[in-house]
Amino acid sequence: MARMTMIEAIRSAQHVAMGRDDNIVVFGEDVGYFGGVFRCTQGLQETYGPSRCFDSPINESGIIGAAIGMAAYGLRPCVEIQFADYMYPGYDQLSQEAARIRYRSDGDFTTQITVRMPTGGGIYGGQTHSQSPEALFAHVCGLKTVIPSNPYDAKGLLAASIEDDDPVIFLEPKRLYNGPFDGHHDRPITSWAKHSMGEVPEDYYTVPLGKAAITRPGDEVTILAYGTMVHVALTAAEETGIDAEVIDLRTILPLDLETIETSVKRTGRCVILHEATKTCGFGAELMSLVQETCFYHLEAPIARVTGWDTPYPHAQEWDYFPGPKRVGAALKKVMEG
Amino acid sequence: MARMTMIEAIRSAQHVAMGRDDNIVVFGEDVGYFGGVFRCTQGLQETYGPSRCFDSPINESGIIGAAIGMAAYGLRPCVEIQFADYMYPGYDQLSQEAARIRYRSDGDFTTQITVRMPTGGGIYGGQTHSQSPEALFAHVCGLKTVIPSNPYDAKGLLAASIEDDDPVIFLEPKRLYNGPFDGHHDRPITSWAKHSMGEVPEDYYTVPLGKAAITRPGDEVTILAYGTMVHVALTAAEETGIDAEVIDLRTILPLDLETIETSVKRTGRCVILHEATKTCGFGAELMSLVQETCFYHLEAPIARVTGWDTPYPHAQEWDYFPGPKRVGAALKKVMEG
Amino acid sequence: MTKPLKFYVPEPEFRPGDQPDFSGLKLPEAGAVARPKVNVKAENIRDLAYTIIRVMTREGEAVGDWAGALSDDEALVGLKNMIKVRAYDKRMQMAQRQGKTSFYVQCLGEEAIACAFQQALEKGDMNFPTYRQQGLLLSSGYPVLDMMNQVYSNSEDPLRGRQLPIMYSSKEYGFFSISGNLATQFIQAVGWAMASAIKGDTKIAAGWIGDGSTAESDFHSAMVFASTYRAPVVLNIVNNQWAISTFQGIARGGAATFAARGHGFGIPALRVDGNDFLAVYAVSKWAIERARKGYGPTLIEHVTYRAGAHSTSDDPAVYRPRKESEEWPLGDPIERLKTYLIKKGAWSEERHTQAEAEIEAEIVALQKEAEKNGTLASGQKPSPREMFEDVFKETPPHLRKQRQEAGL
Amino acid sequence: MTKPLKFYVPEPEFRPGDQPDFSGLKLPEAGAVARPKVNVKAENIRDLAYTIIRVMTREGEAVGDWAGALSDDEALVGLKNMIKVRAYDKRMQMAQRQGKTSFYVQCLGEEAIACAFQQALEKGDMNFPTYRQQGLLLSSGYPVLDMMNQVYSNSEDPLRGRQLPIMYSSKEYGFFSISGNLATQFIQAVGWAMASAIKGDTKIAAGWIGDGSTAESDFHSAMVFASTYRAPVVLNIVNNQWAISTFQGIARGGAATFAARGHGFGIPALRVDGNDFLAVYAVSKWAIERARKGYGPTLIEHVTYRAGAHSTSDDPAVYRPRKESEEWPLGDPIERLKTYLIKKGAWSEERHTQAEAEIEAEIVALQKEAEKNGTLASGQKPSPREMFEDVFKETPPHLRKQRQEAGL
Ligand SMILES: Cc1ncc(C[n+]2csc(CCOP(=O)(O)OP(=O)(O)O)c2C)c(N)n1
Ligand SMILES: Cc1ncc(C[n+]2csc(CCOP(=O)(O)OP(=O)(O)O)c2C)c(N)n1
Ligand SMILES: [Mg+2]
Ligand SMILES: [Mg+2]
Repeated sequence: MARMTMIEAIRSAQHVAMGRDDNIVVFGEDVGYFGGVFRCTQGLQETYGPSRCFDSPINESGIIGAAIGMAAYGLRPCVEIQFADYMYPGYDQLSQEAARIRYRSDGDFTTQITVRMPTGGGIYGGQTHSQSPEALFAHVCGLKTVIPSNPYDAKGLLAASIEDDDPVIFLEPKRLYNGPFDGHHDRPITSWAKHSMGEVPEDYYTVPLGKAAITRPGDEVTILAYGTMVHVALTAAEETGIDAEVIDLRTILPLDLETIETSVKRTGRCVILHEATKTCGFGAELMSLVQETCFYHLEAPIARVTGWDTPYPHAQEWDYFPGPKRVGAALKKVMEG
Repeated sequence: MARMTMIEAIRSAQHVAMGRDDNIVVFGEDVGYFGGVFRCTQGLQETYGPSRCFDSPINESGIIGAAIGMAAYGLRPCVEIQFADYMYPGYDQLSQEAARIRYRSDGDFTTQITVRMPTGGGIYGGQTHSQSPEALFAHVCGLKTVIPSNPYDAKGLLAASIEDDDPVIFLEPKRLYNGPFDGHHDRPITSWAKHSMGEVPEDYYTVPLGKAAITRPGDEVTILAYGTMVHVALTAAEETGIDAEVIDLRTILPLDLETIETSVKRTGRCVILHEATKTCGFGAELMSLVQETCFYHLEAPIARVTGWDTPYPHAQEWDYFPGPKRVGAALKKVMEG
Repeated sequence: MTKPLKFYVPEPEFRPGDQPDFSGLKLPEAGAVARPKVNVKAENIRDLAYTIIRVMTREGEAVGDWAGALSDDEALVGLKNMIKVRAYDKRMQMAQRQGKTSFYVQCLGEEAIACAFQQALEKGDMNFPTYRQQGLLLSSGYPVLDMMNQVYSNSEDPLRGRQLPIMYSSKEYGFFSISGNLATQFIQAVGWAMASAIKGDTKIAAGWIGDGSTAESDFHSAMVFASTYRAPVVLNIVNNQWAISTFQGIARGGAATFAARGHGFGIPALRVDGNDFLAVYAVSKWAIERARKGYGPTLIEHVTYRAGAHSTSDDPAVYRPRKESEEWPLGDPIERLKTYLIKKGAWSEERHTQAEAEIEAEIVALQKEAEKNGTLASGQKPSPREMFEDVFKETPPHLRKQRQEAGL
Repeated sequence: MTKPLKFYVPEPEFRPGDQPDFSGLKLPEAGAVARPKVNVKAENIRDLAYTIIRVMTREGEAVGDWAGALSDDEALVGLKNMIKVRAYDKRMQMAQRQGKTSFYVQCLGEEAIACAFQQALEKGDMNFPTYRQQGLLLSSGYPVLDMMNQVYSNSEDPLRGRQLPIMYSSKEYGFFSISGNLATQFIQAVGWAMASAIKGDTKIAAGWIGDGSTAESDFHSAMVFASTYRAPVVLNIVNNQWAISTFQGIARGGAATFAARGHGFGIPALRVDGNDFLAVYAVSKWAIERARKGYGPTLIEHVTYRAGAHSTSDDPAVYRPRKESEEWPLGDPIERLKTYLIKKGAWSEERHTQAEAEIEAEIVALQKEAEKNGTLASGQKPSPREMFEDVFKETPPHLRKQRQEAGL
């Protein structure tokens, strides 16, 4: 067992996977010699050579499109999009091709690709280095979407994603790369070395897709979160003293609705968190599902705390980010409701 | 006052607008000499010449990107994407550029463009001629999204969209182009000539964006719908004999939440319809908004009737389409709930 | 004072009402273009992007360097394949008119391209086609009955009714699932070819795209990736002069030819008479060999003419002269190959008439058989349950729930 | 038996640890390339895409057809602009290191390109830049103080803190809002130029893109639209050899040059020594005149070298030899123009040293002033309310509600 940052865990997942299956290839912008702008692929080219890990031209449609062709051949590409904000030029290939080829060909051709991309704000990245586009993947059927919140899960979920026979979008909350983030940007940074989920086996293991984790059991209210917001949820629970059950969704599609339903039916209250813009965000789907399945158990309106419906601003980043204060306020309101 | 199909109304809106403002230009695939594959731009090149209405290369990113540049110059482009299913290659330009330029430049540069696209199923178009991507526009802030359900609104809303100083996505339910559609594909087709909303003034008028219409007043339950589904809602109300209030949203962003809230608070029940896939569809947002604003007035869980979370199949089109039977069943269930 | 700028929009030479006249079109003589070695450097054959490689003379003789690639028997196979494609198209087009399916796309006049190319491929190579390359499938031995079942979306439809009629798919026959979204397949072909190279395989890929679709961005992705990684892929542009109602000049712009697009990527580019079966075969074989030997990608522009409508959804008489097709100078690919074979003594008018009749009868018989499985309008259909399958490998809980809700 | 295929991945010549040696790089002599008429046909100057237009000799003489485009006074303006850009970069880079802003991007070594180009433009023309063309703004007379206020995201930030530090925007100064998404501006430039032509205006547009970003699809969109509608636009590729850690060969692939990309579109393409101010000016002027006179688009590849890191977020020593920059044979643009002017007797070492000192002092003074308005780390900031403005022209109800919820 080693202590790893999330970056190291992601690296390790790819390293181990490539060692087990030589159909796995890694490519993307700057991922080869340099090892990626966040260094998540460092060492892979050195170990497995430039045929297995190489730099791509700056063309996201090309990256996904080529990966689809490779998957049709039988490879298992794991590609990096440098920031989730830059997946849009590849969105046609992702949502209309990768997601549809099994269906179109009655299972004859398949698209076992993993598309890794850093997501979320918190690093003063402005509107094009901070986005959380998970809802755009959830809405178009045929894609799985995974968002880890800690190094242990990151490695296990990435290994599972690479092994999965369907296209998987693997969103990496960049604010969590180096340490858990309690939502207070003005407090000292903590590192994964001091966090239990920073303990990561060096060998192969998987964390199954489609299963949520109960990060904090609680009785009074259920908080649904993923990625960075899991940590904000924990902070808010602690700060408000409200006994919240924090569910880390981990995979948003397929979703572990069973765990959610069980919890909300018990607590009768629910708060949903995400960093993405509110309108039509994944929170809307979660709220709908909870409303549909738990209506008669609800003691208060379900609440959402999300990014505002504006671009992610640069200087006002912390006014945009749905931090512990806003989450705490929502918790209190839901408790009163 | 003339009788017009929705195609003729859309043509007329552009014709009248171009006559009033010579900064309006129309371009897109096959829209020039031919007048568009659905003939919605017929006659415009003949009247206004090829500098004002012309064919574009088949490159949706290029169409939107060029329109953005033109708008920065001061023109007011109204462009056609041949099918909504083909907007994906232009999604980066739409969601990250058109939607963001006012914000990025503090209002110095603006993007007064209208992007017309046929949407929805019902013509055996299969998975790439039947999609309803409205949620993908609603989720990324900075775009307005309009979906008319009849010729009168289509003309007035399109005129208002073209005049609007923000980018507007104008989705045209292709199944309604030639006549209202009650949702029963196996019954004789009716034409707009026989429908009151087929009466369309030949001159200029607008229907304001952001205002819903109550298409059928009712007391027992509120149905939220837009485009083709408005007609299905009317059919279902009639067939079940349930006194539903049918709200035609017309603009989904900005949304007329006031009209929705007033209605649901009165009826205490709500059914939401759309053709798009369910997960993270615009119905999820509507359900969330109703839950948030009307929770204490709800007498039953809100229900959604939507397309399934599968690609739009070809042969099974009518098993996919959320027709009057499914809507009727949901109405009954909500009435019992 | 600077003069005001003017906006330029290219226009086709002829519109309805005009008398089409292609006498201005410079066509090189058959045999005029030399055949370079397959390992030639792109920069040494730039001229091949600005000419047209032709093998058959008007009189039906095969001349020049590019001649002689096919034996008479092989050419006869090609001729019969083209006849089969045309007969198939005719029947399916008619079936659509009769309401037995929703949609159909012919390749009338373009049969030589896909048929000759497929004949030059080897088993295990993979095509990434558009909707107008039925000739690839029909020449590869894929069962015609299966194609018909799909066109009819009937109970035996190999794609279970999910896809549009003509959007075939078959891994076994080297035919990648057709997409409705133009050009996406071009870069996918390059990715497949890269994979073949990564694995040290000997298989190559072929991408297909229309003249109009070269304007799409994925054309660029494909060119960039193919160029950078020297992928073993043949990139085919079928320039049939039209993209629905839009003439090729809108996509081509100020370039002299589509083939010239290759030069900016250091990819060798050849232009070939797409209605000359022998020329298409020879050029395809050259490019395929080049790819397989590790010399990298080739861009081929097949010059042809879309003799029919774009699809069953449009009437070309609205946007181009009715006679344009007849006036088009490259002639009919079937007629031309027939003339060649007759001239060589390997074929005759009588055998041709007989072959046409036989093939048509075969197609009609298969059609009857297919219709026993139903058509889109009537009879058995794929189960609605199929709608929920293959979205994912295993149906996840939310889809199982929806399937239940649908009562399926 | 066919040999197995091999996968090819291009590699840069030198990596950390290697001794960079550019003696193999063929550089044409200054003055060697003839200057065609501005209405020349693209096909008649294809060679200009495979050479490098240079004006200044090593000794600082301006020679050949392309010389003489600038008076000494004008060249001096250019020199001072370049000094200003470098001084500005130095201070802002330092400010970032001091934590006063989040991010900065220098253009060290590339100053000649934007400065010379801007000087060749006319008022009313519009640039669609990338993040490395601060030289355009600084040469256009845009207030440096405003730029600094934006870099600091302070209370006087003209973009109200919404944008990343270096993503300037100014309609008045012909500088379109910079996007974080690479290449999108290239086609937007073409659209702007089309609009100018549609309206019978005399203004032209200029698009800017990096070597790495030419691989993006919007490069293709821009080329297709510019070619088809003969748009009055100058399309500039700044080939500074690197795209973050990726050498230019990955984007360029098998093409000899980026300029060659123009040939597939019939767009004239010129390659110029981007560190030779006089050459960049002359070539830019040529292309701008061509566009304004209605002869359509031009593609220019400016050959230069990114002497600094990609941005404040990376360390180039990890992926290229530390000395590569020094060994790069095109020299420093400021030094070269200075040598030329001194040789002509229009400038001296002393005046140069003095000018550098004056300009630095001016920048430092402005910086102090800017810091009075705050920095990202401290002091006044744009109001959080600004976050909700300009999403739409008028704030719609749902955003008003959210603003309220935010207590703003
Ligand atoms: C992304 C996308 N945009 C638009 C369309 C609509 N469309 C279908 S076919 C076609 C014309 C294609 O012309 P071309 O590439 O020349 O092929 P051809 O039909 O002549 O074989 C168009 C515009 C589409 N299918 N996909
Ligand atoms: C669509 C998109 N993909 C990726 C990136 C990340 N990115 C920012 S700059 C850059 C390198 C660009 O290199 P080049 O075009 O050569 O310009 P240079 O930085 O050398 O001036 C990359 C990959 C981005 N900003 N946008
Ligand atoms: Mg065509
Ligand atoms: Mg660069």
